[in-house]
Amino acid sequence: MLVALILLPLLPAALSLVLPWYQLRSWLLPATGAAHLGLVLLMAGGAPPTPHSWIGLDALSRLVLLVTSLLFLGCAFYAVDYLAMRRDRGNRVMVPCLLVFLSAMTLAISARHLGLLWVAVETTTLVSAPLIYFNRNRLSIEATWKYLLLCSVGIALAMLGLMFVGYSALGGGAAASLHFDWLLERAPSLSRPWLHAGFVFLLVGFGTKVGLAPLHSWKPDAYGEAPALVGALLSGGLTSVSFLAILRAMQLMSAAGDQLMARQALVGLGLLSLLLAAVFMVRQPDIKRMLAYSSVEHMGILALGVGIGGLATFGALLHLINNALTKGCLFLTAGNIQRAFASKHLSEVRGALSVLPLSGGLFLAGFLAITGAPPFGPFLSEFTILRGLFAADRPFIAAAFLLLLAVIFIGMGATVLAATQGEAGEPPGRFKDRLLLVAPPLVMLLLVLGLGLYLPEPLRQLLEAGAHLLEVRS
Amino acid sequence: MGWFVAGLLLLGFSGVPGLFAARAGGGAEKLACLLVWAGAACGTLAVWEVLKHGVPLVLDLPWAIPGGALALRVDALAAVFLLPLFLVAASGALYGLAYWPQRAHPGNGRRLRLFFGLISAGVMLLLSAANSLLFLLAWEFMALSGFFLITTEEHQSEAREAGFIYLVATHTGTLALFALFALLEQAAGSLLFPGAGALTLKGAEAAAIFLLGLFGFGLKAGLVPLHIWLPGAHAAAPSHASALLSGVMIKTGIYGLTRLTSFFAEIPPWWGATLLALGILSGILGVALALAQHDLKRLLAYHSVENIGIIALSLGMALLGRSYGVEALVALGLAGALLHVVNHGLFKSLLFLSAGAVIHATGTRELDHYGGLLKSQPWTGALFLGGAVAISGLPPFNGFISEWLLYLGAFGAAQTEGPGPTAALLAAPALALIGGLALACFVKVFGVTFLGAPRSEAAHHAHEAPFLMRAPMIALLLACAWIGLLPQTLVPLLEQAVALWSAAPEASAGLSAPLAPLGWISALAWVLLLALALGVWWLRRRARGAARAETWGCGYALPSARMQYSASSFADFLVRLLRFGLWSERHGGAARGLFPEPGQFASHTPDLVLDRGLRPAFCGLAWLFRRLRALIQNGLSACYLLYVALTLIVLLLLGGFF
Amino acid sequence: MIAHLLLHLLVLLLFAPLLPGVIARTKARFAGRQGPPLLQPYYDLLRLWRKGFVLSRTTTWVFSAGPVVGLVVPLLAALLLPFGALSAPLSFEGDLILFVYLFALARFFTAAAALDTGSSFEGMGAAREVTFSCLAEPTLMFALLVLAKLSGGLSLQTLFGAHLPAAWGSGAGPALGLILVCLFVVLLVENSRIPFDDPNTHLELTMIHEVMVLDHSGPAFGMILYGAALKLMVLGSLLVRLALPWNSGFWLFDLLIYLGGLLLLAVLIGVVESVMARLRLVRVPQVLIGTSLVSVFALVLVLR
Amino acid sequence: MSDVNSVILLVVILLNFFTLGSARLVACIRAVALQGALLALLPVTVHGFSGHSLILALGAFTLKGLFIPWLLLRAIREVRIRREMEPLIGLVPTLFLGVLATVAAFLFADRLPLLLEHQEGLLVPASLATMLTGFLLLMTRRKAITQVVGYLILENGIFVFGVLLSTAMPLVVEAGVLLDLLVAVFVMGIVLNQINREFATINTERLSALKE
Repeated sequence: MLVALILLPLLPAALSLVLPWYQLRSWLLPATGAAHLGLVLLMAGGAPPTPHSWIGLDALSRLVLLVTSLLFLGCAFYAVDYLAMRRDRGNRVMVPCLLVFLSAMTLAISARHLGLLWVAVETTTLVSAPLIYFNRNRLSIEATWKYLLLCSVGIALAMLGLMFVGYSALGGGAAASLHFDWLLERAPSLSRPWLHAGFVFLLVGFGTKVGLAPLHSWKPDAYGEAPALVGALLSGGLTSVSFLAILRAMQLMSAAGDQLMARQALVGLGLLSLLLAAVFMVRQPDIKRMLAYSSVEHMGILALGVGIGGLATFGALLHLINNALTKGCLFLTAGNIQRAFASKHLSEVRGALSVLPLSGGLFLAGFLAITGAPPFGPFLSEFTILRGLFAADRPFIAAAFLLLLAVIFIGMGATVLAATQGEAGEPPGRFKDRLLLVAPPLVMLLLVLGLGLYLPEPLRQLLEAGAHLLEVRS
Repeated sequence: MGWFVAGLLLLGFSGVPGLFAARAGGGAEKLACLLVWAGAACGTLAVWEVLKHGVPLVLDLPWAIPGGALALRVDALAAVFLLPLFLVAASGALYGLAYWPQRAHPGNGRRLRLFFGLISAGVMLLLSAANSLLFLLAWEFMALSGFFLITTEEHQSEAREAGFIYLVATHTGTLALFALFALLEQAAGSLLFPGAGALTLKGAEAAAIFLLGLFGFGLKAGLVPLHIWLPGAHAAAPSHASALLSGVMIKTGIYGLTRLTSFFAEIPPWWGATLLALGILSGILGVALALAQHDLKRLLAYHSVENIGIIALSLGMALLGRSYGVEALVALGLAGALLHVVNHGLFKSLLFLSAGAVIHATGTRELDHYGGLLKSQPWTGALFLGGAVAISGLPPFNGFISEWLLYLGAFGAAQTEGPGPTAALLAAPALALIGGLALACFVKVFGVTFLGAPRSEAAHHAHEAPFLMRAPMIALLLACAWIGLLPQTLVPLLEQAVALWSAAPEASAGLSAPLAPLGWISALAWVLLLALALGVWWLRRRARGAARAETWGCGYALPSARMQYSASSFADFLVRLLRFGLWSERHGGAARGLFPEPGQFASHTPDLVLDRGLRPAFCGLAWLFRRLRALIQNGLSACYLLYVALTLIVLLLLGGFF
Repeated sequence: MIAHLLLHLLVLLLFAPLLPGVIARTKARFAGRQGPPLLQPYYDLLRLWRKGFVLSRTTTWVFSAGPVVGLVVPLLAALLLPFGALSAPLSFEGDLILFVYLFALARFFTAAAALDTGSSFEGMGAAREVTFSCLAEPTLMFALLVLAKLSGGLSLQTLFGAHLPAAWGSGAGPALGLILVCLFVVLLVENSRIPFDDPNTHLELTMIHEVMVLDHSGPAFGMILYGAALKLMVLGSLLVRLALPWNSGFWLFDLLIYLGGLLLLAVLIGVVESVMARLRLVRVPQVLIGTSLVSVFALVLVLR
Repeated sequence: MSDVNSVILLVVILLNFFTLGSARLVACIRAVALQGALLALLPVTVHGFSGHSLILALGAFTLKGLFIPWLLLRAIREVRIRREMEPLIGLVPTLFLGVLATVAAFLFADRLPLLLEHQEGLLVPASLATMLTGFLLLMTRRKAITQVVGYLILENGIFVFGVLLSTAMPLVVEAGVLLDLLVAVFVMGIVLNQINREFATINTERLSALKE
């Protein structure tokens, strides 16, 4: 079943290489996405992974899988109209890459073997490079180059981290393995120095992919230059997947019983990311780069939540969903705005609300959502993290958290309001809102709104289970 | 409870049908107005139920979000804030039909009505919420709708800027409230509001909670120095929206403080002292800044700051009373605060509506372009005069009653023996000064706007407001007069609220004794009103057919309308006296030589905190950030890799290697 | 009750216009002139009563509201006030606030009426009037606070009750002396006397109160003059009671003490007006702030 | 056989210094090729002859020793550059840092408890030193192609460590290493050509338009 899920996208990917019809090729994306999401929902209530299997789904991976699949479906529908507009660029590269990307992400999510996880994450880097390079101009090549360089270095460090972890299990001569369950069992007897070093390398390696400050440097460039839907997929899907990888390392550490160091590292990086996002979002004149820094910020919030633990972990997992969906909405609508004004810079973008009532409105609403304004989902998750902070008796971290959130709100608000409100000159392009370009972000925002007002019981249980996985100490 | 929920929904959805109506309007706006009226009526019924039986309405439903519960409590304390909401919302909706018709504003009319309904519903929900999450939800609903009301005319950069400042202020406050409620949960054990006096918390936690509340709620209420957003916002919004914002919305900050302080079992004296000091500061600075303004709506906005100051001052008195166990002070302070909340809601919205009528007629907000409007707008002028007398706290209107209560409290504090709330007696002279300044300010506004001769073409051709705009104002003035002339009728409401707040049924006893003279006051007020009416009527009759002449120009041959005392010149003396606190900018005006050249004079008073404090600070910060950005994200991939390496090394170091 | 009320008003209405006469006579004597007869104010009022109106074209009904309020307010205020040892007809806790605010109402309408003429001079006068009085009000409040502290009541009746002689004797004596001075200053300001204002100057630029009523004529002007006299008497009786706090059991003696006190006060004002020069306008606020500081000091003395 | 390993590893470290110090690109690439070829011997020398280690050695040799250097040299020939122009910091400081890095690597290695069979070997410190050298090269050079070289050295370092595990965890390591190399260099080769086409140079200094 799971294997089918992983292999599912590869077939249409292969098909898309031979299909001669442009439109049909684009339609492969939503078709696959729908099938994928259907399968995921079918497997929602599946059994816990059998030990020592290479792939399997536990609570955490179910969560991330659900988010990724949802996001992909949305972006896939968006892609149909988007690619129809960009016939000049063609979709012979885009479609197969997107599909393989989906498959790789699914593999990374469901991997129960660290080596496999690593390979899958590496594959995602590989296939996302052409996606970022979609526009084929000087800036996009530069962005792609930086993305590849930093992520490859990061992934190499992660490799070394893996090897350290493996070596830490070597003691006693028994054949070691990187099977996750096996490692969890043996965790208490792992050699500490190797494990710690391994964790640090894994954290830095996968952290580069997650985009925690100060490992984030590729993010604004890549998100800024990539097409909107790719930005959405990266900031909502890929980051979540790589964050899952970090969570695995975290699990290992807590299973080994010394999660303190891991937590401190996460809290530190999280606060640093928030601080950096604050510095970079004040008077940020480029809406897509601003979104990229916002993504850095929210990765920081996730790290902070997991690092604090307890109720905050629950909040962080909830925030993972909210962040992914809201970011999707923001990136897609930002793409529409960019298309309409033929620019993503404030010097040209003005009064989007009057030019694109729907996209502009959604962008504004998404901004309010992502900055944690009730009644949207992120409010709930951020508030839960805050409660966790106070419950863990970390008032000063809480104060810093709120202060930085305020600064970020001011910075982001100035840019977003300037872009959406006011008089637009004569609309530069003839671009108007189209169904498939507006419906996906709309649905995402509605989902976020729903999550802010009502948390379904199954989802709550899933989150509880996930939080429990991270809390468990042997 | 059914009525209440029905009212909530009706108000909230009042603007929704309009969204599907034609841009040209049609019946949608009338329908919206009708829905608001129905919602207000239902709400009033529910509140009436509460006050009749003296037991709060309660609704408890599960809510599937972490820590959430749909818990509603409508008690007397909430009722005090709800009643003005209903009146102002209803009259504002009616007023809007004529003031902001869909035909004249196809672009933003529907949005305005939508958010007008939403903010009313938000305030209603907020006032009845008994769960932190629900409270925050309603709070933000209100705040965001307020933002959209302020930016109704988003094509004007002024409105956009005001909206942005407001949004920043309110969101910062909301973040403070996040922390507040998270801490409250730690103390109370759940996100449900604890009962009055149920929270036996002392020390740093209590202090932190109070200070966070003071910041978060104070930002919404507009206490100096947190009033930064208020003048711009009230000036930018359409007048009936300003009425709702100033008359009702900012009071939710006061409600928050009142509710919050009701939780605590014992209250340290410094809480009351702080609130008292802030109240006095806001009162004096607010009215001083108002005096220096010559934009009608900005001026009214600064008066909101002043009145919020008065309310905070009396709340401070009540808190002092509680920490020293002086029942009378508690009762009088809180009753004064609550009554002033109601009063300010009434006369401030009356003033905003009539100011809207003036702006509607003349098309400008500049006081010095008005003059002599009482002849062209007899109704509006008379109504504005009523509002002005009321807000200056003069008998026979409602403003006097609440200030009277406060004075009683202050004098009582002066008479308590031993180490008592002596600080509270500072309220009396402060109130006197504030009252004097407010009187000066409103003599200026009324005189310059409605009396004398028109100073501009627009003022020459002004026209009376249509009936749809006059009717709500009349209703509001009648409400003001009612409280002023029959204050006894409100005693039961106040007693219930006081008993609820200080968690002591006998606390209301502290109120009934001092409130006894209200009968005398109302009697004297009637006499005063009748005597004045009679006198004026007689004088007019006696003066009928009197000779008409030019005003005596003291020998000057050709006096012109531009020679009249303008708003700036009227306030000039006082503004100079308050120079130390206002830092007004004065340009020109000096005449030199025997035959001076024609000269210019302009005086302008920017906001002390916003324009002189925060703006420069933020600009400096932004500059610093830009420098940092250029430094960190410098585009060199080698440098980025250096960051990676450094992170690795630092983490390894902290990990205990090397 | 009703009789008491009527008598109270009768005393006020009949006696009030005498005070300006006394002041004028005193000043004349100081100047070595014969001066107008003591009853001159009564004659003036009668003549004005019979005169007709001349109204400015710019004015509205607000213009005629000014004089009415100026006349009605002192009458109402007097009901709350004990005349010397004679108790007030109406008295309740907190009436002193009403007392103060009634005069504020009068000020509001006088100033509004002045602005109604559209004359720059009258606007100037209105501006000065409101400015000075909002500086004078804190002083009044501090003084009332002192009295309230001493008497333990909140009605003028108790504030100026029988405890005052004892209070003078006790440690509170100095404080009472201070607020006596303060109240005298407030009296001079509120009734626009020298050194704060010159009621019979002839240069509009230097006027405060007079310039506000330039355009009134006939009965309206009469009302204003009458109202001014009543105000002088009402505010004056505060001082008188404070300075001569004795209760002889018999009402006639009390009345005589009170009226005599008023006459003395009038003479005193006359003396002050004759021996002092008028302050420069910019000095006036400084003096007023000074007096309020003095009253603060008095309050501190009492609270100590 | 441990002396053989030690010799190989010493040569590897020397090659690190050479690449850090040399200003000539071709020489650098040759050095890396040599390094790769040497490392390819390690599996055999460490774990003795076995099908598995042979495969590993063979794969590593073909990739690290032949294919990639050929790829890079071709790229250079297309771009017609010979010398590494102005490094971000001078060659001597780079060398100095390289020494420091090597020392640090040895210190770090001491903190990691090795199993008995690896006690005396130089493997761990050498791999760490090589890795850090690669990092240094990445951080101090401007030309994209030099950064690729640096990345290769980084990979070599990791490979050295992988050799330790290649028996304990068969297949994973190789897969990892080979895929990793393949991916990085393959993609980078493409990108290099693209950059070349867009900018007529592969000087990453030009690749710094995206800021803030």
